[in-house]
Amino acid sequence: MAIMTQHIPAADTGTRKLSSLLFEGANGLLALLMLLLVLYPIGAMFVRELLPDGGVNIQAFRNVLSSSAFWEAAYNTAIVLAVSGSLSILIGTIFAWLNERTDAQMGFVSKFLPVLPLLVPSVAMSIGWIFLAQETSGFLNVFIRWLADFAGIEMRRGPLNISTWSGLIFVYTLHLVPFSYLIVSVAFRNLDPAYEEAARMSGAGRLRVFLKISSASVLPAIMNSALLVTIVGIAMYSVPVIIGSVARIDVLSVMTVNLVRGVYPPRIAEGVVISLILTAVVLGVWWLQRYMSGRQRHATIGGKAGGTSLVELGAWKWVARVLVLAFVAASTVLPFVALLLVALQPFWSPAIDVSMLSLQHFEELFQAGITKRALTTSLTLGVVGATIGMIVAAVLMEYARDRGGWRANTVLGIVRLPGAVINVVLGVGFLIVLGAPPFNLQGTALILLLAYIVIYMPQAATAAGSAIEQVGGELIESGRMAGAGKSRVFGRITLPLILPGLAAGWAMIFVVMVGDLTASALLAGTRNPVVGFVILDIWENGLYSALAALSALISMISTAAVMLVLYLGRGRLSQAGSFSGRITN
Amino acid sequence: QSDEPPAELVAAAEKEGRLVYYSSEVDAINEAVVKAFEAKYKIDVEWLRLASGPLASRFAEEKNSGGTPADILRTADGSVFVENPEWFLELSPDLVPMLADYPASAYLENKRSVLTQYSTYVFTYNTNLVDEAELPKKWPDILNERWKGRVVLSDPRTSISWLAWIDAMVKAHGMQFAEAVRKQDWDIVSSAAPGAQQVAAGAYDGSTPAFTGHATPVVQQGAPLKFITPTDPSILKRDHIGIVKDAKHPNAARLFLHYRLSREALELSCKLNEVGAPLADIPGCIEVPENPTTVKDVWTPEEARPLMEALGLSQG
Amino acid sequence: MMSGPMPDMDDAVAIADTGAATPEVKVRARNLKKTFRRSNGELVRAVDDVSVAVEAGKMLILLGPSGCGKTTLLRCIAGLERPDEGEIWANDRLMFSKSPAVNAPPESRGLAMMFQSYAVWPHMTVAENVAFPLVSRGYPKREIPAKVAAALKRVGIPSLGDQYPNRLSGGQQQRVALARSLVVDPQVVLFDEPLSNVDAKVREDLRVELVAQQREVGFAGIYVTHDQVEALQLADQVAVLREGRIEQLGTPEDVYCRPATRYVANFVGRVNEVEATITMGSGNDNLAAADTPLGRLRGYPMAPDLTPGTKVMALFRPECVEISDKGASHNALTGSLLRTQFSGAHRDHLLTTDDGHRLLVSEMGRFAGKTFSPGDRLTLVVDSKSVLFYPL
Amino acid sequence: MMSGPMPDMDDAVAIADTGAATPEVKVRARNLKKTFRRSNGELVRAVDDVSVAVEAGKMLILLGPSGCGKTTLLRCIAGLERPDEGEIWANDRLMFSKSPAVNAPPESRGLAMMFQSYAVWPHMTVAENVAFPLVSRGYPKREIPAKVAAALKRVGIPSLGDQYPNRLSGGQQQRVALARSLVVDPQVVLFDEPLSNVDAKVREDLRVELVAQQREVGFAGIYVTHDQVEALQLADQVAVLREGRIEQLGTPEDVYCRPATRYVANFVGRVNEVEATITMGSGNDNLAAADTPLGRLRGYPMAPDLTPGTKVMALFRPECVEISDKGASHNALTGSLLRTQFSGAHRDHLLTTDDGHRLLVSEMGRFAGKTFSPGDRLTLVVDSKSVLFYPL
Ligand SMILES: Nc1ncnc2c1ncn2[C@@H]1O[C@H](COP(=O)(O)OP(=O)(O)OP(=O)(O)O)[C@@H](O)[C@H]1O
Ligand SMILES: Nc1ncnc2c1ncn2[C@@H]1O[C@H](COP(=O)(O)OP(=O)(O)OP(=O)(O)O)[C@@H](O)[C@H]1O
Ligand SMILES: [Mg+2]
Ligand SMILES: [Mg+2]
Repeated sequence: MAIMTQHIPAADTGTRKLSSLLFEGANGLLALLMLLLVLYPIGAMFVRELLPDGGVNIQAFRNVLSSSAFWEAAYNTAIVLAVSGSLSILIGTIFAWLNERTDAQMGFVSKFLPVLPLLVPSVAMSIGWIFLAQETSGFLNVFIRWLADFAGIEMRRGPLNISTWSGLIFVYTLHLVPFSYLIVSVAFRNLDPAYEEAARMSGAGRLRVFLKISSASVLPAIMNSALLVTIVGIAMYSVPVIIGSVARIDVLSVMTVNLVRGVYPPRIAEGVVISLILTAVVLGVWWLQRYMSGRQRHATIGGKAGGTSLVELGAWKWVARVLVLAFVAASTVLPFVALLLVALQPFWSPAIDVSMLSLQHFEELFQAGITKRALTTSLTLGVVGATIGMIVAAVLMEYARDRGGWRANTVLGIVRLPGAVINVVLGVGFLIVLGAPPFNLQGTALILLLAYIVIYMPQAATAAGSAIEQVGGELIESGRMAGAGKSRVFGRITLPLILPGLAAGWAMIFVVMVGDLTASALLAGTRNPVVGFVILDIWENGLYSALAALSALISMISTAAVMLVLYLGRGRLSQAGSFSGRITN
Repeated sequence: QSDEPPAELVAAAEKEGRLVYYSSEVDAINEAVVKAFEAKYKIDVEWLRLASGPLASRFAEEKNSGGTPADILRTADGSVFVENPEWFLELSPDLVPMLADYPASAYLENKRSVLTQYSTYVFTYNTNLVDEAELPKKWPDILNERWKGRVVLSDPRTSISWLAWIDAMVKAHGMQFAEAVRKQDWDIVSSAAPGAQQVAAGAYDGSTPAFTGHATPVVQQGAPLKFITPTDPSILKRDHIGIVKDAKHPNAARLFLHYRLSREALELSCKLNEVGAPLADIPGCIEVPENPTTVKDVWTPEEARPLMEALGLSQG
Repeated sequence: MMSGPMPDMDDAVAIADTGAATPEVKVRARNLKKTFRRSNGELVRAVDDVSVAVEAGKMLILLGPSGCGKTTLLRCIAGLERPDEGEIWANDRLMFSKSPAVNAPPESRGLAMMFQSYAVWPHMTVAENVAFPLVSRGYPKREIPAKVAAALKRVGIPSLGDQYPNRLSGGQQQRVALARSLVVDPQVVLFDEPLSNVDAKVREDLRVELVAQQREVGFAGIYVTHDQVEALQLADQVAVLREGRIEQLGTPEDVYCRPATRYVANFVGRVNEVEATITMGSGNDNLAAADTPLGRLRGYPMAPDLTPGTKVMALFRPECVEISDKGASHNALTGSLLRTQFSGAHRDHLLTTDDGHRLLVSEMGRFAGKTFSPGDRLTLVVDSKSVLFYPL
Repeated sequence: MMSGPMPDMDDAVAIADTGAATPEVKVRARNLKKTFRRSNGELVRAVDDVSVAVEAGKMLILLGPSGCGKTTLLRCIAGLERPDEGEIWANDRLMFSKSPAVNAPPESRGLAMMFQSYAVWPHMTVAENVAFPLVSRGYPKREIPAKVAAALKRVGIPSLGDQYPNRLSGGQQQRVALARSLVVDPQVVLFDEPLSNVDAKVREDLRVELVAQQREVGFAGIYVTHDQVEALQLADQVAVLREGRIEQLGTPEDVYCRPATRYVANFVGRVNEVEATITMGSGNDNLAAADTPLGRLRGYPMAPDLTPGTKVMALFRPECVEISDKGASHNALTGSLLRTQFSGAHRDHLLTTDDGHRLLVSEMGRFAGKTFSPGDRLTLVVDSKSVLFYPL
């Protein structure tokens, strides 16, 4: 036929098709692999522990449910999570609004401030706060008492005490704020400013606008952040173990870890039962979130974006900025300074004797073979794990977006599942499945890597998913129409566009992987000790100053690495100009 | 006497060339012992340190899922040797020549483990905050009003050692002792090591129960820290060591255990840590008190529960 | 039918032996159906048994209100959406059918597309944007710069190659998108409301450019819009859609002057509607007559069986009415002026008749001389040829 | 000047004693200036010394191309943007001035506003949306439902009160937005391209509704658009903006028929432009004459000193040209038809003259009878009253 002289050489169509097929095949395979990697360890453990020999292990359920300790820990967990969760969502939402929608924002830096705590491993933050606000010897307490002394008030202890309910909730909240901030700020960024302006024009003042319009219209995102905060909060181990146990406040995560790896013989079945219960809670929150956001579909109508105008806060602007800075101080600067101080001291002492300060503990860190190896292993695992994790998450989320339907739902379900299972229980699952023949990965770096990737997949997927959501469908479809197959479109269009989002996700994953305590304690081998392992070791047996030195060191390394990645991720796109928020056209 | 191992054992062990050592001992001792051993023999030792509870449970978990890399297990928690004797070799002088010098009382009944050291329970205190005169000479002294809210208690839930301590106290003074401890309103700390540091920082006046080793690193840094060993009762904690059955490096394990039990190694560990040795006349090792009570070091959760309840601690 | 194709194979099948397409037809869709399920479970027949075909050098406009399925139809043809039923040919190859199961992916259909949101990639320069289709289709590397330059020149932005898109105005971005879709000299181009995001004034310019480009490149085009002026100006053929079905397919004149239904008449322009009763079926001149509350009207019956006594609706467009000073026996209506609306090139008079009907009359600007004031009684004469009777 | 107001006080100041506003003037802006700094440091004078005033019941349209500062001007008046210079009064109160420093926040200016993106709050039902201004302004609780119902009825969606906005079409959402801005019976309403996101057809309906509402409520309106048809239809006054400045302020007829500059002429409609040289200054009938390459044209000079010999540009609109069969001594042009473009209500003929000029002629649909084919030679007569001479 005459017009068959198309400009598409047949051979080219062939290769393109092949690469696309390969790409899709690889995506499907990856989804399947991830499915296996998530479900197999979890499933194998559930079956082994709860369905032994074909029967149901009723005893495990009975042990858990009849134990007053369980109920007390459950009650404590509920209180801590409810209070600190609500607080962190509230604070995160307010900060997000301040930074995205008002003139209290302080440029690029201010958007970065509220997520700073993510760069300090939670272990380090908790220990830092012990140094700061321990009732008798905390630096802050000593300082306040010294001030009070001038005012003629004499105090022997206090006024602060971190080892209390309020202290525990305080540190939990500090740790959780960035998670809600991350999600809600994206929603505010994408919120049509006309919603708020229309409300102002309707006669509503700033406060009413914030309450009735701004936060109400991002409710789906707030619900989403509630889900993430629940997942992160339930799994949180280092904060309650460091601060909660002194205060005799037991929570379920610590209890599970104790059951699974603290006692002999290990009571894994009971740990699995608790995990099961927590999974149900997470699923409940998930359902609630879907129900709420399904009921009120968020209609973002893309008008002409224009220069987004900011709400003027007047003098309140300074109050807002001070609040943000205070948060940064409390969550990052103060604990870090405390860590550094203790690290420079021969041993933790509230009396700071400048002549005694030295780098001794840092030097010893580098001399101790195990610490050096642990740092190397952890950083390598962090880099490799965060990279693979983000790539896997990006590919999976892109796959879900591309395919839609049941495949998408399956993928979305799978990537969230690990969030509901306490890390240490997942770790046992990995040991059972991959430690045993035929894999025999016990003690290898590979098993740690795989476990990290699965354990932190929910966070990675959340980051990758929101990055992908930002890229308008037409940007991708026009790539297909330009004759590029799925693989090329992903590589040349989607990937460069989501890179900043992936970089941010990478940073978050890197930090949690480097700071992981629980899975590491179970899976790290003698040849590849990891930082979390060493931290636990020092915490239980070593010098606080050494611990402080190590914590300060990994905080610095994390911060440096994260800054670098964020800078690179940003730099790649800054050439394309300012690039805030939605990339739809 | 000579502690030198037979040459053929050394040859067989060096042929294997590697050893994996799980130990709940403090890093300083592990490191010193391993270094000295490696200097003597051409064997690479990889060691893993965890607190005794986590160590035993990790070991068990590995055993249950495809095998453990450990060749030797050394822990304060003897339960694993009692509960799962099938995981360990039965010890005898044939297996480990050094055992010829050891009395039968040094073994666990089923001979799966042997004792490496005695530790005495101490009360650690801050010399700036506590007068010599106030010190508790006897254990019941810690229940004085003086110590109310001023002592940090090592959490009996995290380690058998601390559990054993309260058990020994209750055995000697009745359940009232545990209840009195509860009324003292003490904060809890996961282990005596952080306890010692908090005492050094002045957060508390004292920390107990503890072993001497927990305070050593802080004392070496110049902290105002000392300890006293109260009596009534005088109690000792034993540590266990055994060879894993089907170990990948059986001969290296035998050689290492031989070395660990030798006078040289005992002296080394006593120097780093004030402990008692199972063999007499080891320089640097503390005197084992007269009629000491050896604490119970094998537990079931059911046995622990009433003690925890008396202390007001919840347990899963 | 074809013998070879395997179920679900992802490729186009030559249709030399199906005879389904005449040589000039570049795109053809046959009996396409596509149903969506809303999140509340409701089914939406977005495309409901639609068949269209476009020849080389021609432009087919899909016109209809929001939600009538225009975009869905276009996306089915593009391969971005998978139809439930039907067949699609493009460039003489079978691109989609249920049996044999064929579904060519968008990149291998050889179609170009322009989107409503400019969809210019922000991380590539203008030149890189335009080069992308060439690179993707495996053009020789050294030919690309020249082709890109030529394409940019053709759309009037020869000097913007090195810019990043966010530095450009909406009109410029849309030009980049146009250059990008035309750079491979495609035989078929699909447009999904490409101009609805740009200024009214720029839109006119771009529309002219588009027509010029089509004339030069000679592609077959399918163009989605909901703007009837745009549709009438650009189209060789207009398909007016309604709830997923084609209500009328014809030339712009057909659709505007001889709308098949009242829906079409109302959608493609403004119209006066008066109920009427047929008094005389169509005679030799094909004109019928009907009584209305405003008097007798003569006009064309738009259905075959409009016998006397049938209730109908008489439709005529505001610009087909002349304000007259002499009376007439039929097609003459009187009313008093409510108000006059100036709109630049023309002015609209809104009248109310004695029985309360509203009538709209549109006048070209050059008659600006004669002015009326509200309350004036005017006589209107409606051209018989432009009165249409539709069954109710 | 005022004695009382404190610097930066966040409230409006009564201006009874300033004499700055006549009673009917509802909004007045005086010498407003607003400069933005782009991210690359460049300064943009978005609003550059603009003064406007709107009386009760009147509609002022701000018309201009994208980026000319329309939105910025409107937002300054609304209080959503803070001007650098100038003064703003609304409802007889001083809302903004630099000294005394006054800057009333938007919620206390008593203005209503409608946005381009409908800005209907997705988390509230339609009724809650409409009730919001009443609640915010502290209306008594029990009066609210009745007022909401009345407002919804007025805009033709009485039954949608319980719906969530995402269930509504664009047109319905924009009706909700309209009801919401009118529910408090505001004296001033600001509109920022409220109709540019809705379908062409719906847009027409809404425009009619808007006019009706204004008539009923009697508010003063300021309306931003870049669509000249919309502007001419809605306006009492049109301000044509160019780069932050007002190029012409006048009635729609002024702006369309007597544009002050070529920029305005080109922006508010289509126009033919021919270079010419004045041969005769304006006489008694105010008409001047000029020679063009196409022949002599008579028309109005648009600048005072167009003496003979001055080079000018002659402008006339396509609809002011008649296709004629008889010749004429002046204002008669000949050309051959390039093509005819059908656009529904009218058709455009593009001609080329012998010396290559392009001319556009627009005809109303009712002359559909006479058809021409490309190549036909046509004689055009241009109404002298619609030829305008502009200095170059
Ligand atoms: N992915 C989808 N899921 C569910 N319904 C859909 C989907 N895409 C389109 N629809 C529905 O199908 C119908 C047709 O949509 P389509 O986008 O084709 O309309 P359109 O004519 O292009 O409208 P517009 O002018 O607004 O672009 C609409 O009712 C729409 O809501
Ligand atoms: N917040 C801002 N920061 C920097 N420049 C701005 C800002 N807002 C507007 N501008 C610039 O000021 C000028 C006027 O903008 P404005 O939005 O008022 O134009 P407009 O006439 O409404 O255009 P459109 O028709 O596109 O809405 C433009 O050049 C615009 O880029
Ligand atoms: Mg569409
Ligand atoms: Mg604007």
